[in-house]
Amino acid sequence: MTTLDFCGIALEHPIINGSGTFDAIAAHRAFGDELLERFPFAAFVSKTVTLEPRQGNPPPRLWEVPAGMINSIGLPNKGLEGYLAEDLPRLAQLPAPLIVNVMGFTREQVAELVTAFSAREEVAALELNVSCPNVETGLVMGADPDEVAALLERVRPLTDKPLIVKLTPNASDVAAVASAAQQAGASALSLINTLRGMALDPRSGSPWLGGTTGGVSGPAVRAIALAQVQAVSQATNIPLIGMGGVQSGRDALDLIRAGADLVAVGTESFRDPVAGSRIAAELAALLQTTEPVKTW
Amino acid sequence: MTTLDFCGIALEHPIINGSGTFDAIAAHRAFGDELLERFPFAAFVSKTVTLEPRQGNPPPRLWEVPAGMINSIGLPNKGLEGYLAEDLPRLAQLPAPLIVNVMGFTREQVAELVTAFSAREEVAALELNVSCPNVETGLVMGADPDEVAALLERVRPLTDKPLIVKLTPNASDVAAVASAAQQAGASALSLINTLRGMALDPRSGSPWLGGTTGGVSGPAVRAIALAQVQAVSQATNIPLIGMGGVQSGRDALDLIRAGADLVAVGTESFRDPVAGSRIAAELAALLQTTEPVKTW
Amino acid sequence: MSGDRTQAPFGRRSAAITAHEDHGAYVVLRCSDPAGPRPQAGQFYMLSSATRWGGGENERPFLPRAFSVLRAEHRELHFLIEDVGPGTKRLCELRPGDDLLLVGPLGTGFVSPREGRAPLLVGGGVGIAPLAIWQDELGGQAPALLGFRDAAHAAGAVLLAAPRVATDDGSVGHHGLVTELMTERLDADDHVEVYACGPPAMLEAVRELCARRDVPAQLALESGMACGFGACFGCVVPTRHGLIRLCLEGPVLDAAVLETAVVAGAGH
Amino acid sequence: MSGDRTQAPFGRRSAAITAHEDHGAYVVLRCSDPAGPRPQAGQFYMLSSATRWGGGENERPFLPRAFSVLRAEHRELHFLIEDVGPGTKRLCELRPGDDLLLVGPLGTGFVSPREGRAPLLVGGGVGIAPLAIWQDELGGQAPALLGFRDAAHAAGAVLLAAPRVATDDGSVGHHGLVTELMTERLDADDHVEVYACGPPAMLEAVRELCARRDVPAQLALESGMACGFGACFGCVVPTRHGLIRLCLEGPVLDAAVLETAVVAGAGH
Ligand SMILES: Cc1cc2nc3c(=O)[nH]c(=O)nc-3n(C[C@H](O)[C@H](O)[C@H](O)COP(=O)(O)OP(=O)(O)OC[C@H]3O[C@@H](n4cnc5c(N)ncnc54)[C@H](O)[C@@H]3O)c2cc1C
Ligand SMILES: Cc1cc2nc3c(=O)[nH]c(=O)nc-3n(C[C@H](O)[C@H](O)[C@H](O)COP(=O)(O)OP(=O)(O)OC[C@H]3O[C@@H](n4cnc5c(N)ncnc54)[C@H](O)[C@@H]3O)c2cc1C
Ligand SMILES: Cc1cc2nc3c(=O)[nH]c(=O)nc-3n(C[C@H](O)[C@H](O)[C@H](O)COP(=O)(O)O)c2cc1C
Ligand SMILES: Cc1cc2nc3c(=O)[nH]c(=O)nc-3n(C[C@H](O)[C@H](O)[C@H](O)COP(=O)(O)O)c2cc1C
Ligand code: FES
Ligand code: FES
Repeated sequence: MTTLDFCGIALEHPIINGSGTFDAIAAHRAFGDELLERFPFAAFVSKTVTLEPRQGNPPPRLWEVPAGMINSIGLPNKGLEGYLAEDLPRLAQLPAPLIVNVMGFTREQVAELVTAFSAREEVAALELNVSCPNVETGLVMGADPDEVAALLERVRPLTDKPLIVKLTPNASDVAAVASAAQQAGASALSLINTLRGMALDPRSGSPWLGGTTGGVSGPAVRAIALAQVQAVSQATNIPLIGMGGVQSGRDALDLIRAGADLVAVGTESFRDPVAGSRIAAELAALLQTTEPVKTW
Repeated sequence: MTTLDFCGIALEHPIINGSGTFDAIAAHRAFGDELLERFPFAAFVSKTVTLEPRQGNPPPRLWEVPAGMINSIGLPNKGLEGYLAEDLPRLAQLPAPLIVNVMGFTREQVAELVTAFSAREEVAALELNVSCPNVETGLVMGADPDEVAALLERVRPLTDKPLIVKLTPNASDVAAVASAAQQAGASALSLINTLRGMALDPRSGSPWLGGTTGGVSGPAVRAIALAQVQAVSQATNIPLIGMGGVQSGRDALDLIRAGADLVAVGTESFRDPVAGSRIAAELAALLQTTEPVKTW
Repeated sequence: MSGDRTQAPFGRRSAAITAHEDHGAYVVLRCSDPAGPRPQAGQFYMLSSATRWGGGENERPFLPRAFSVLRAEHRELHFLIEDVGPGTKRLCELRPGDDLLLVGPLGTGFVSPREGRAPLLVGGGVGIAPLAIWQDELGGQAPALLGFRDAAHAAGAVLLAAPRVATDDGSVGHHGLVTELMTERLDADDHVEVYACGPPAMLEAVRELCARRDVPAQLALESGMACGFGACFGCVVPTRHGLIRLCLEGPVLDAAVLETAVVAGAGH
Repeated sequence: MSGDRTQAPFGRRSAAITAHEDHGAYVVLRCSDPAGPRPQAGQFYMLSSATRWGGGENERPFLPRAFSVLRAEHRELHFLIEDVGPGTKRLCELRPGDDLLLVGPLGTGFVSPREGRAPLLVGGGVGIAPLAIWQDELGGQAPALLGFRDAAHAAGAVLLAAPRVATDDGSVGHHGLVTELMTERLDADDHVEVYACGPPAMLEAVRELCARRDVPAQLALESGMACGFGACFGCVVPTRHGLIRLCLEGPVLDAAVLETAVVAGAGH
């Protein structure tokens, strides 16, 4: 079986999961060892870990929209310590390299997280979720080129592991942020995260979601993801992980043609837990008959 | 019949069209006088006018996406002179007040357009399309608070007519842009314009659209529009025109509950030319049974 | 609950509809599931139709929908469905010859009554579904108290053995709430363990009644779900131990862990 | 073209399907349209199905689709449809009892031949549709040359009177291109005016042939459309006078205004 190389990590195919859209530990409880025997992703990206434990947003957390959904999950997680103690040992057993997604509300918090995971050989790479405000500057870390550069300057020296920066689509100029991230030492970039959206309770007229607003994902955002991946691909030359509304090998091929090296599947796994495998197979079939090269 | 007041303009109901999504002159050719007898909009917003005539983008200009579409029309129009000579006299005959949407690639161009239309009593209000780059600064006028403020400082003194600023959704902080626009003298704000998106030709893999990228509209963007209208409503206190994926009175009510005073219908008119009237009627029925007030 | 869950085959499988039965306001769909395990009473499946899932009211449904298993016999699964929106509407249209897509069985099931206690089943509306299979597993004798809105809904009562029925409008059985029937029962003999499923307000009334009388209860809750297998963190409900994912730790919960059975966003 | 267009009632109306006929690779749908005017040959309608428009492949169709009128008799409209994607697929599923939603008639129609010229109809594939109604209006005698891929498609030829057929695979009629039949005709007598509709490559061949021989031609073109009534500016095609909206200035264009009949993004 041929493998591909992503930042020095050998992968069996180009399909991984989007952070926060597949919990391998929970799925193991639901599906048993069949999950491990037929693991759908070439690498596993864990849900965002923060320094302190978080409960996440109050329910309701979900709303269905035309061709997609909004979530206001609010990044519930056990915090760094809980993750290291309970989750990491189990995730290390998965038949796929582990990418840990982390988020901090200050640069120092991110630095602490990066340092902690840098020491763990179970971790193949780190993904930085920069879709939250830096509480010290008030700016969303991933929406501003200077913010993202300052963050990377702080954390890049702390680890030799690949640092993937997960860009937010809610930015005026995603390509400028991407290019700043590359210059400041990002190993790779992933995009898109969810788009800010809202829903109202049809009965009361007040916000449906416990978090008031949430993030839109699914096919509804696919064309937006494709445009952003293409723009970032033109502005950078480090590896890209494309995602946003991928449901088929055709959608994955589009992202690859737009410049992605890997493709992540998020919302589609909710509809079909083995979507990752299906999409990888469909993509492989398409790649046998099509040139994935950018033709413009 | 009760009327409502929007910036001093009396309107029969709160439903208008989105700029560039209804050509009353063309529709008159297709549908005859019935169009005028049953005009679907309380005010008519004309397609963006630029100083010079524009051909627009080469075809193909359309692509269908899940629950929506992408267009790369590219703002074809006759230019200021052509519009004044050919279109304005005809649009002045419509049974609804006329709002002229204008765009310039420099502040001076916008100033020239505003001055020209300010002199025409057929024009009830002006809408500024700021979703394009200022060629002098390289920044998208509507994505940056300082840009939009500088634009309004230049053009606000040139007219007593209401100036509506049409915000772009492709911005890191739409509320900040909105608030800058209000402070610099905008009479009202409208949002959202289309989101940047792309499609690839399934056969060749190269961009489908003649303009390479285009703008996503329709139900797919509705939840994003709602979130942006709510954010802008909280940051400002001038009238708002909400739009983005509206297909029903329920969708219009949601935008009103989120803070919109008027609601514009765009893509849905392509599916149903009288969508405006239908939505106005559905909204009126809902408003009889529901409080449109914000409940949070 | 605490019992070992029956695990689902990994993936989404297609299941041919074998029967569509109307029961007043409800539809019973049967499908053949030769590849799936026998589910536990109280477990659920994520369902969608193989075709035309999407394109309904407002372009929905998009996500699959959660349904308790009503019965599982002869390698067939039965589901009880009430048309309340685009997803259930589409499922109610299915007929033999159509295919379901399903993932499951998922979540936890009911567990046997504690030592010395007899089971008492209390259901409201479409919430009677998991009680039917549970009554079967308990030997078919467990008393069932079922509450419905009206006669059209009370038609679903035939799905359980020897039920006592209450309707809001008095058209069938007791005129009033099912919890009134339950109080009567508990007054007569409260050495029972209650198994309840129904709308949030009913479940909350059951929870409170049981708590007040120190009667153990297992409640099958609902909440909005996207995935059903713990992936999205969307289905959380508040418990005394914080928010838990209902699809993973539930849907059957021991009433003792709940401060309330009312879940924001659940129910119609 | 230059003729006064027949205007559409303002709005989208519902039209009951009265017949669904299979003609090889094509479907003819008939619907009753008591409220609509009699369309001109060459005009088109924007069609969608009243239910389940959406939710197909990739969650499409979303926008209505454009179809030339095939025939209009007894307050019924006929359309000829080839299943090439999610929208046409859904329309081909419709049966009597289902409803279409339609807007139209839209665009411009064919106009009578210039003084001293006899009409010659040249169609390719599903492009034969507007030629059928035009042949009727011309009195049923106008010669028709029709090209198809294979026998399954050539089954559509029965929709015109006395056609000469060419197929790419030679299974029916002349083995070759319809433009070969056309050249033969013009060689015999070129005092004709050509009315053509078909795939871009065929139209372009017709345009070139006619231009070379100074034969006037009216071409019914296609391009991707969102609205059909001039609202979106999406359907433009290049002409000698710049880009024009095909739904408004066409779909029938005088070949003289075209440098090419190949429109980017049109055809399959
Ligand atoms: C474990 C479990 C078991 C269940 N068992 C059964 C069963 O056996 N039989 C049965 O009939 N039902 C059962 N349900 C409920 C069933 O899943 C819902 O009725 C179904 O999901 C409704 O989908 P819908 O598309 O028909 O309606 P929806 O439109 O999704 O509406 C259902 C409710 O969701 C909310 N809602 C409305 N619009 C939206 C939107 N856009 N996005 C998100 N939420 C919205 C509202 O509260 C509405 O009342 C069960 C639920 C769970 C969690
Ligand atoms: C004036 C006019 C008259 C016509 N008359 C007839 C007629 O009488 N009979 C008939 O059968 N057809 C007719 N057509 C063509 C018909 O409108 C198209 O076949 C139809 O729109 C295809 O829709 P679909 O959903 O089935 O296929 P689509 O998937 O929309 O595919 C059709 C073509 O559109 C492009 N495409 C693919 N995906 C997309 C996408 N996501 N968004 C946009 N474009 C895409 C490709 O080029 C593809 O080959 C006419 C067209 C016009 C403009
Ligand atoms: C329910 C849900 C939870 C998510 N949680 C996270 C998260 O914890 N961290 C993160 O970086 N992205 C998170 N995402 C974003 C996804 O990883 C992905 O970027 C996005 O959903 C777009 O892909 P999709 O359309 O395929 O879902 C979440 C998305 C969803 C739908
Ligand atoms: C085909 C098309 C053309 C448009 N042209 C313009 C335009 O010329 N000027 C402008 O300000 N907005 C233009 N818009 C944006 C719409 O006015 C509206 O902001 C957007 O489509 C969102 O609304 P909708 O989802 O209801 O279509 C256009 C949109 C579409 C779909
Ligand atoms: S439904 Fe997704 S975690 Fe429970
Ligand atoms: S299809 Fe919209 S302008 Fe022609």
